[in-house]
Amino acid sequence: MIRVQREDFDVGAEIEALTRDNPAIGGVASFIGLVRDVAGSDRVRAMTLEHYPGMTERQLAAIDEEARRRWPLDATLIIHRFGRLEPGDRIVLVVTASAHRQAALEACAFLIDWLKTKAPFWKNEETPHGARWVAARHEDDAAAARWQKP
Amino acid sequence: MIRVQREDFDVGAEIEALTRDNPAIGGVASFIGLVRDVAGSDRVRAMTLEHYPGMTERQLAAIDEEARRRWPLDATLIIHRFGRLEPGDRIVLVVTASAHRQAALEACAFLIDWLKTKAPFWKNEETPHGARWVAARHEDDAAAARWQKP
Amino acid sequence: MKVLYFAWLRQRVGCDQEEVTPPASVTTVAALIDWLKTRSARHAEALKDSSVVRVAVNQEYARPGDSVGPNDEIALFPPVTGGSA
Amino acid sequence: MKVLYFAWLRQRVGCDQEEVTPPASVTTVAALIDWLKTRSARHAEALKDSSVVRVAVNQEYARPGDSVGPNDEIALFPPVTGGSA
Repeated sequence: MIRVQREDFDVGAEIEALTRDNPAIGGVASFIGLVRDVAGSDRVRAMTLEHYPGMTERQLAAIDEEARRRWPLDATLIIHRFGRLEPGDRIVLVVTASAHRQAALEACAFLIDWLKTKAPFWKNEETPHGARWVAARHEDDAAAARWQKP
Repeated sequence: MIRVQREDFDVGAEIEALTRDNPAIGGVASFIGLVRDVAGSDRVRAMTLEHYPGMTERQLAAIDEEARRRWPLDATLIIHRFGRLEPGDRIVLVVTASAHRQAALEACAFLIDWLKTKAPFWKNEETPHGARWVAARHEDDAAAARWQKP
Repeated sequence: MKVLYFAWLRQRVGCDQEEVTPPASVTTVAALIDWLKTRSARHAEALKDSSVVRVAVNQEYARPGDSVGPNDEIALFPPVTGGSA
Repeated sequence: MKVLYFAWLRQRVGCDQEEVTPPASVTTVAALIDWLKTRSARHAEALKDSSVVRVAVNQEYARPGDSVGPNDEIALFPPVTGGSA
């Protein structure tokens, strides 16, 4: 399941709703991304996440489908927020559920690595030096490339 | 933080309590283990988790310390239940928080793999053929061995 | 043809989206970007370094050689930076 | 010396824990297990396959050659099976 929204989400309730009434699930992995108060050596007062409505949902659905192709998953959830967020605020939630823990853990890492390089979101940080766009990091491409099939 | 308890836990509240007021945290990985309703080809009505009080806490604390040595973690939590549990019930929760997602994800996988081979818990399943002790699986040793340093 | 801009490309070009009608000879992503650069000094400046310009055609990632047509929705944006730290 | 049993080892031996006083010659984990086997037919049966018996001395994992003494807490149990699927 895919959701792109301005509103915050309730992690416990989302996980519960995703796994309830499916006693075949043995493991649930999740990842929550939070806004940090520093970027390099600068304080971050807030950030605004811009996105490309339509393409975002399409890319997240494609990433989700790819994970379900690679691992035997009983349930998946990706929620990504947009708009203005402050340090400590939740940005993204990825949840994967499977009969076995390894599938859940790997698929969760895969989803978060891939959405970081594929989902059309851009972060604009408010720092003491003014607002600036966050640059993509080479490490993120490398993290996503781990999942490339040979 | 380590907890061994008979009672259930609230995943959302635990994660919130662990990460609140630390805006240096950028990523929170978690894993929840649930009781499945099947084991091999048999239905499982319930299972009872026996443990070794004292040694359990000691081993979980050692595993937690090892994770903190290997990755830059801001917070960790391991909760493992004992007693009688039914399909769908939560067994274990592992949460790791770090400035960066990779450290959180890897440490979470490490903790769940290691506690499976190190923490003194034993599962007794109630099946239509009677009660039986779950046998350790070779795959679990292999999963834990991935984290062995050369 | 509709062209959308995001993030700093949007700010540098100075618009969210525009309806454009390139000449019939513009049939690829690369040709479209070259043509867009001729529209204004701001376009030229914003699009000068193609290594930091990503392109989507009808909401799917596209490469320089991919084709574009009059009814397509083209988006130009910098490398994405969603997710978490 | 206190000896604890867990899981099916506890069931086969027929007791949770017992206070034992092995002869002074019993100074290692391996020697202790051999001596425990002589206590009853149930002990002998429960401990016959040492490949599925794990040992902790004072709540730390121990190996056959590790030493044991009169004030130690020794635990015998099968391979652990906690965590999740």
